Order: sequence, then C-alpha cells, then structure tokens
Amino acid sequence: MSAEFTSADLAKAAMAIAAGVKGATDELNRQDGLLGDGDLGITVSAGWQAVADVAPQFPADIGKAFLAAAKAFQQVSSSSFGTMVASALMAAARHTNGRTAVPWPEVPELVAAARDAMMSRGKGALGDKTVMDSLEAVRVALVGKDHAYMRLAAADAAEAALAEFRSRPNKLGRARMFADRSIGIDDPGMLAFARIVASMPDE
Amino acid sequence: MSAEFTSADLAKAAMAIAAGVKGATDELNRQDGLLGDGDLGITVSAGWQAVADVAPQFPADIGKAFLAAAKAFQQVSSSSFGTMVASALMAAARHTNGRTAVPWPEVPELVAAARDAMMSRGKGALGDKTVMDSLEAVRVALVGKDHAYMRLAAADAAEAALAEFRSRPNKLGRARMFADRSIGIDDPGMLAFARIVASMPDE
Amino acid sequence: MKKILNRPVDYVDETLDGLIAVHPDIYALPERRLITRAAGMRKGKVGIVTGGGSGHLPVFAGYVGSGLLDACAVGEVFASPPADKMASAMRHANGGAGVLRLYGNYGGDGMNFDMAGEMVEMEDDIVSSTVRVSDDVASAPPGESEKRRGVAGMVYAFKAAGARAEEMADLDEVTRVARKAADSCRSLGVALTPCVVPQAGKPTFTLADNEIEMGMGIHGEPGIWRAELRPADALVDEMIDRLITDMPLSRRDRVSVLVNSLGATPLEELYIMFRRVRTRLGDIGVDIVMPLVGRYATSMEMTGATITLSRLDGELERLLKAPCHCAFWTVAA
Amino acid sequence: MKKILNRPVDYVDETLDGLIAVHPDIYALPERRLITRAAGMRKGKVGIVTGGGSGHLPVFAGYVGSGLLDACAVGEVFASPPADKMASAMRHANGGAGVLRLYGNYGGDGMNFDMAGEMVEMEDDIVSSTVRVSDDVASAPPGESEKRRGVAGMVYAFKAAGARAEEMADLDEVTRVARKAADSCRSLGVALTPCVVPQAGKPTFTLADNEIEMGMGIHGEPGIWRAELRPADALVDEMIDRLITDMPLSRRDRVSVLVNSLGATPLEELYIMFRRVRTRLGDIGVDIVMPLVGRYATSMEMTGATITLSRLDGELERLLKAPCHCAFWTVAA
Ligand SMILES: Nc1ncnc2c1ncn2[C@@H]1O[C@H](COP(=O)(O)OP(=O)(O)O)[C@@H](O)[C@H]1O
Ligand SMILES: Nc1ncnc2c1ncn2[C@@H]1O[C@H](COP(=O)(O)OP(=O)(O)O)[C@@H](O)[C@H]1O
Ligand SMILES: [Mg+2]
Ligand SMILES: [Mg+2]
Ligand SMILES: [Mg+2]
Ligand SMILES: [Mg+2]
Repeated sequence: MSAEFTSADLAKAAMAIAAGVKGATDELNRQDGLLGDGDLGITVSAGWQAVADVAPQFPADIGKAFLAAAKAFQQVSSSSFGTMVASALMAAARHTNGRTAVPWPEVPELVAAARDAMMSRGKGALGDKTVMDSLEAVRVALVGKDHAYMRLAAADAAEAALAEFRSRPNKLGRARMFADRSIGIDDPGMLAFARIVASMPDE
Repeated sequence: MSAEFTSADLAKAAMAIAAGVKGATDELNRQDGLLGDGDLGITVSAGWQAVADVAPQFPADIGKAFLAAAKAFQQVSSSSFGTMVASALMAAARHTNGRTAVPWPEVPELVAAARDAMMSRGKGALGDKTVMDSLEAVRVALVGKDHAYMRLAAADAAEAALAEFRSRPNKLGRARMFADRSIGIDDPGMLAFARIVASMPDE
Repeated sequence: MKKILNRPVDYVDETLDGLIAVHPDIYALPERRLITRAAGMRKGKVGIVTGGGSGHLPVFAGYVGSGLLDACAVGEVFASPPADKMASAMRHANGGAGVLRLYGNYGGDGMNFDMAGEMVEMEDDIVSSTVRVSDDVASAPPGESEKRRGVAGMVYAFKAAGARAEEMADLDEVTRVARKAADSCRSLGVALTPCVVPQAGKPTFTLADNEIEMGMGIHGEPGIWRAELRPADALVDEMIDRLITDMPLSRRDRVSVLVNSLGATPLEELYIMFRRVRTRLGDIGVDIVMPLVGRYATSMEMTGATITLSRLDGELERLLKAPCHCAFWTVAA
Repeated sequence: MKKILNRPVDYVDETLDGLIAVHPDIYALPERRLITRAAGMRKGKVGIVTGGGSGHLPVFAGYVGSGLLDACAVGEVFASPPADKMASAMRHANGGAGVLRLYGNYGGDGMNFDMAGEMVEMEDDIVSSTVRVSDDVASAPPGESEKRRGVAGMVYAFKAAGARAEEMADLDEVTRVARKAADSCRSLGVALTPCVVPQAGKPTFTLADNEIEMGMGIHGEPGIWRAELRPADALVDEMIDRLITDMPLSRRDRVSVLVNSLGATPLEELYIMFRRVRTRLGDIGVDIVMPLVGRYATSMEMTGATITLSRLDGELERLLKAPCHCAFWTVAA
C-alpha cells in the first residue's frame, strides 16, 4: 500500500464502480421514479460503464485521467446526476492537473473541490438533501483518516447521511416540486452515491 | 279554384310547407342519422323557413319567384338535399320564366324538369333510392289528374314510393357506403319529400 | 369536446376574423365567409376560386394569395359552402378573363359549384370552367377516379394553376394546367385518432387504443383496413407501394413529395416518414424535387398523416417553383 | 402510444435525418445530434448556439438559419443534450468573435451549457456568454425570474440576437440584445391533453375528460390551476390579464404577439384566440406589430396553446423585422 494514488488506481476504481453499480440499476431507477423521472439507475450505470470503457487508456497525468472520466460520463448521461458527477470529476481534474501521483491525505480536499463544483453548477446548498450532502459527510469522515480505513469510513458516512436526511424534505432537483412527499424518502442521488462508494475497491 | 296557379299560390304553399316540416325536424334528423350525418331535419326545416321568409316578397313573375325560393333555400342549407331542392326550384324557375300564371295541368312537367335537374346535378339515376324516385312517383300520379285531387294523389304517391323502395339498397348519397344496411330503412330524402308534400295546402 | 373555442356556431366566423386580423396584407373578407386576396383582382387575369368545408386549414382559404388562388367560399366545418357563396367568390375573382373553379371532389361541393356556375352565367355572364381534384387512391379503384375524394394533392393543383394564371394565360390554358397537375398526383392517408366537429361535439369516428385506419378520408370516411399500429417505415412502405401501383414511377422520374400532418401528428414524425419515402423513391431511381413536409391540409386536431406524390414534367416543375405567397406557403422569386 | 415512429431510441436521430433531407439548403448535420447552418459559419460573426431536449420542433434545431442561430445541440426527447455536444456546437459556431449560448432556463440545460462553456474555454480558447430565456410567468413569481422556465418567448430572443449578430455586432452587443429581447417577453400556456415521450411510452400527465391546466409547462410541469374547460375568450382573458399584470403595458406600447400551438391545437383555434388577444390589447391602446400565429414551440402532439407578448422598443422592432430564413420562419428582406 503506497501513500499515494496514481492514474492506474483511478482506472481500477472506475472499473470496480462500474461493476458494482450495474447491480443497483433497478433499485436506483425505482427510487428516482418515486418523485422523479426514474432514470437515475440508467444514468449511474451507463455513466460509470462509459468511464470504465475509457479507463484502460487513462493517461498517467491524473488530471487528464479525471478529465477523460468526466467527458466519458457526461457523454452518455446528461441528466442532473450525470452533470453533477461530471462536474465533480472536472473539479478533481483541475485540482490534480499535471501530477502523476496524489497523496491519499489529499482526498478530502478533492472531495471538497467536487462538492464546491457541484454547488456552483447546480446552484444548490448543503442541507438541500442532495448528493452534495453525501459528499460533505464523506469528506468530514475522511479528514485525518489513514487511507487503509478510508473506504470503510466513506461507505459508513454515505449510509449515515442517507439516514440523517431521510426525514427531511428535498429542496432541489425534481423532487423539490413534491417537497412534502419527499419526507421519509431517500434522495435518489444520495442513495446512488452510497452505492458508488460501496463499490469502490479496498485499495 | 282557378285553373292556374300564381306567384301568390306559391307563397302560400311555401309558408304551409315551412310550418308543416318544422314538426318533422327531429324525425328527419333521426332518419338521416341512421346511416348519414343526421342533418336532414335541420336542412329541410331551415331551408323552407328561409323560403317562407322571402315568400311575402315573391314577384308576380313565377319564374322569378321560383328563383328567389331557390336562392333562399340553398343559402341556409348546402347539404345534398338542400342542393337538390334548390336545383329543382331553379329548374322550375327556368320552366316558368316570364309568366304570371301557370295552368295546373303543367305541374307534372314542372316535376319532370325538377327531376331532370336533380339527376344532372347529382349524377344519379332513377332507382337509386333517392328523393328523385319520389318525384317520379308523384309525377306519374299527377299526370291527367284534376287539380282538386292533386295534393292527395301526390301525398299517396310519395308514401307509396317510400314503401316500394324500403326493401331496396341505397345507391347514392352517404348511405351508399352502407348499401347493405340501408335495406329495410327509408331513404331520409324520400321521407323528407313525403313530409313536404303532406304539408302542402289543399289549394 | 376538448377544443379552444367559444360558441360552436361561431367557430368558422371567428377563425376567419382571426385569419384576416393576423394577415391583413394577404387576405380580405369582403363579405361573410368569403376570402379574397387583400390586393384585389388583377384585371385580365384568369380568376381561380376554390371552396369547401372549414376545419382543414391551410386548405382552403389559406391558399388565397399571389401565385395561388383568388377567392375562396368558406363552408361550415366539413360542409359545403352554399352555392351563392361560391357564386360570390366567382364574381370577386372575375377579372374579365374567366374563372376556374378548382376544388376537391366531394358530392356537395361539386353540386353547389355547378349551381354557382349556372348562377353567374345566368346573372353575370361570367365564363367559367371546373377542375375537381381527386387524388385519394383509397377512395375508389383506379378506373373510377371521378369517384375519388380530393385531399392534400389539391395543393399542387392550386400551385400550378395559380402560377399559370399569374403568367396571364387564358382560361383554357389555366384549366388545362390545373387538370394536368390534379391528374399527376396521388395521395393516401393513415388516421390514428379522430377530430371533433364543433357543432357535433363528438369524434368523427372511433378507433381502438392501438388501432389505426389506412386510407381513411379527412372527414372520417371509411378506408382500406383497420388494424394495429405498425412501425413508421412499414406504414410508409405500404403507402408508397399503393401510390406507385396506382401511378407507376420509373427511373429518372421527377416527383415532388408532400408528407402532410392531418393536424396533431408532429413535425418530428413527418420527418421520420419523409426519411423512408426518400429511401423508397431513391431505390427506384426517382428524383425528389422540392419536398413539402408540414401541415398543408388538415382535419383540425386529427392524428395521422398523408403522403402525396406529384409527378412533374418540365412544365409542372417550372410552375411548382414559380414564386407564390400566402400565409402558409411562400416560394421566393 | 399512438405515434408514427420506428424504435423509440431512434426517434430523435430519424427526425434529424428527415429534417436535413428535406432542407439541405438550410441545415447540416456535421455530427450526430448537432445541427448547423448548411452555409457554414461566417468568419468574424458572433456565433449563437442553442440546445435542449427534442420534441419541440421548430424549437430548437429548426431556428438554425440565416438571421437566426448558428448551431444547435440536440438532446433526447425532453432531455438536455450532453455538455460535450454543446461544446461541439460552440466550436462549430466559432467564427472568431465569440459565441453566445442562448437557451431556455431549465436546470439540466443550464448546468450542461455551463460545463460546455468551461470545456471550450479550457480546450479551445473560445470566449462565450450566456443568456437564459425565462418567459413563462406561471413557473415562478415576478421577482424570481431566474426560476422561470423558458418557453415560446425564446423565439423572440433568437430573432433579435440572430439579426444583431448578422449585422456583425460584437459578442457583448449581441448578448445585450438577446437579454433585452428575453427580458421583454412574457408567456403563459394552457394545456388540454398530454403528449407521449417515445421512450417512456406513456402520457406526460393526465387530465380528466373536460379538464385543462392553466400554466402547465411544456414538459407537463405543474401549473396554476386545473379546472373545467372554459370558452376561448375567457381563457385568453385570463392569460392576457396574467401577462399584463407581470409586464404592464400602456397606451401606444408596441408589442408582437405569438399565439402558439403546443402541437395538436389547430390553426383554427389559434385564430379564434388571436381575435380576442387583439380586442384586449386594442382596449388598452397597445399596437400589435408583426403577430405570429402558428406552431413555433411545441410539445409533439400535446393539445394546448401559449400566448407570448413581446414588448418592442425601436431597436427590438427593427431586429424583429430584419430578414431571416429557416424552414419555419422567413422574414423577407
Ligand atoms: N441542482 C442540483 N444540485 C445538486 N444535486 C442535484 C441537483 N439536482 C439534482 N441533484 C441530484 O441528482 C439527483 C437526481 O438525478 P437525476 O435522476 O439524474 O435527475 P433528473 O432526471 O431530474 O435530471 C437528485 O436526487 C439529487 O441528489
Ligand atoms: N347525388 C344525389 N342525387 C339525388 N339525391 C341525393 C343525392 N345525394 C343525396 N341525395 C338525397 O339527399 C338525401 C340526404 O340529404 P342530406 O342529409 O342533405 O345529405 P348530406 O348530409 O349527406 O349532404 C338522401 O337521402 C337522398 O335522398
Ligand atoms: Mg431522474
Ligand atoms: Mg432525467
Ligand atoms: Mg345528411
Ligand atoms: Mg350533411
């Protein structure tokens, strides 16, 4: 276990996520269909599959690798969540541009950059009950964590965020039109994020 | 009882018919609705009402009076039957143009002219089960008849034509599309003609 | 009846009021239910009049305009205008060179236009001629074209006759060209859902949820078959097959194609259809000239489409490309 | 689903194939789901790109043309195109003088166009600007126009910006004019029946037999009220009242009016509506300039209509009357 991650680690992660979220397609479609248009499962699985498809060709420059991932994702999926993921990946690309290795302790910073990119892209705020709240929970959990425990901490934090926000109303996205009915229902984007994190490889 | 009829007699007849067919509106609509578009009652009542409305201003020239009647009728009713009646009235107009009195024995000739005008207008033939068959039956019944018995003979002939054609198929008009189903059903135009004749004044 | 209207009896008149209010530069309404060109009649030009029931916009009144028609008698929805309205249209279209009556082959319209012709002949001494468009191949077998209904193909006859009249050709010549254009086109339609005639208040026909009718007329007249909806390409294939059986086409033939919505069918679907028409005609080596895709002859909110093939010779192609201008069709000079 | 189509996944691509096949003189398809002008980009001219979901023809792709737009990124039916398609549109519309992104105010489109802007800035060094049209008064209160959806009013922004760009104005100026045109119009729609998104296969919403929804969005977004159908004049009155409450008009104001069908509503009914609009605006002494009545921004076969009021000053009136040409809107020189 090295103290840094590389473009190859990214590629491995992308392929693991693609494989993992495939099984969550129906669950996520169903969840999005409760108050939204029911396309989230397709968005997530098709998006990550597209990233996995280009992952073997990731350049060594981690910034460029993130950019390639961003482009691949948004090409197949232009719905809100797809744009959020692509924006996050682009922010990570800017943050890591020109480097071939990134120290694990920098991960919370990357998550923060991704969170901010989503916030400015989607004109939302923390507390709106979106995928951004999941990112923030994960970021907090990762600060100062040894990278051996990062995956587990992230997965736990994503689940905890779901539980925390379940009883609150949606303030963004399609579900906002039915804010009252959204109480008690998991935000589909947050659920998707939890499934993504759970699919990450241990390394 | 004179041996001739005048423009005033025409006016009187028009008003009597208008009053008479008003009561047949629903019956004729219903009959036309069986296989057609169900507008015949309106056509007949509105058309004759329009003639009755201009009847007080009929000129002494019987031809001009018929022409005025033709125009009045077709202005309010441009469906097939309206056009048939207007064509018949125009033929009568041509036949009587410039005269202020027409001998009663000429009536069968007028009916023949009307029948021929309908035939050339509607590209149909006798035997097609249309109003023309009623006209022909009436014409035959009127030939050589003293004018005192004309109304009764005409009414009987129109009813007899209905009975005679009932079991035959329609070969013209909308009902022709459903020729088989038209067997056993009175042609609405023939029925309308019977009601018109029955509404004529005794004189 | 889900329609945006006021009293059903006012549907037609209010439509015409709106039409002339939007396009005062193109249309005039000199009397009730009579549409003429705003610019008036040109002296010495052959007049072209049409007429028919309402509910088919742009047909009929919409095609009054330069390089097209001179006057239109407007009837109730789906009903012939009265003969005296047609006579009035003829008087307005009389520039001293005679008047062509050019309209769709429907019984009522035909009888009334004939009567109108007799009226203006008797009373106004106007020379006139008649051409009835009967392009709908579904409405009678090939030999009996006088029994066929007139549908979207009408537009090609309006265009050819209108262009020739604008060239100051005489009545015989304009009539000849109108007949040639009418005889050179064939149409076929497919209906998916009905429309509602305002004064009737109920649909013109009923079809099951996934049922369509091939060959149905624009007023709901019975067609060739009723069956389940099929893919667009299969529908187009059958329509093209029937059209070219009726009017065989060969390599190097030049045709204009009109893919027309009956109302509700969106442009998207017309383009999908056109794609296939182009492939099919390309396969037999036919050249498509000036294709028209849109709403040219409708039945209010009916869902469905018609395909018209108009075979062109040099003369008809020239006339099709001649300038014209109305609210719904402009060919630039 | 009663629609004329082949496989639902091919709906958009087959539509575009048909569009460019019918109008090769106007449109080109240099790559999948990207429509540009057939004539290509004029060097030194500001480029104007738009984009959005399919199913709204002529919006969006249809308004590519001279005096109008330069390129359009085309999405699935009712879904945003991906950002890289928008980036591609911007590259095609880059004549060296910058590119304006001009589109309807929808979340997905906005996020993707922003991302596309960042992409071409990073990779291609293209200067660009954004104007979002948010004319639908039913979608948010007056103060929160950034939350309002963009509907038919878009057409006025396309026209003004397109005309100004054709005059070789710079990016700031074209952007200013686009924003002014967008800010000067207000729209409101009423929905009668839904449409079906091909890949979904079911109606976008349900309304009872005689029920309508005032203010419903073009994708079925919730409106202001649902109730029984009312007479046309009553509907128009309410729509005009709401529009002029939002954007007060006074005597001598000049406005263009767009009475637009959402698809199935026929021209007849649009004219009936226009009649009343004219009366209402006449009553307050407003002059109507260049009214537009027809299908300018649709939702496939949805039944319903929108009314847009576009208030004009001298500049906007001049730009509205400037020549333009696409398959669906031509203003002659
Ligand atoms: N403006 C936004 N900012 C951040 N996250 C958003 C925003 N809009 C939606 N989301 C997230 O995306 C999820 C929905 O994604 P998706 O199904 O792709 O949206 P849609 O189909 O409505 O475009 C939401 O549950 C939410 O977590
Ligand atoms: N071509 C024709 N020739 C003679 N009579 C006709 C013709 N067409 C219809 N009729 C008569 O008119 C009657 C129908 O009249 P009407 O309801 O006005 O027709 P529509 O509503 O179909 O135009 C028929 O019953 C028939 O008697
Ligand atoms: Mg969704
Ligand atoms: Mg979506
Ligand atoms: Mg009838
Ligand atoms: Mg009738």
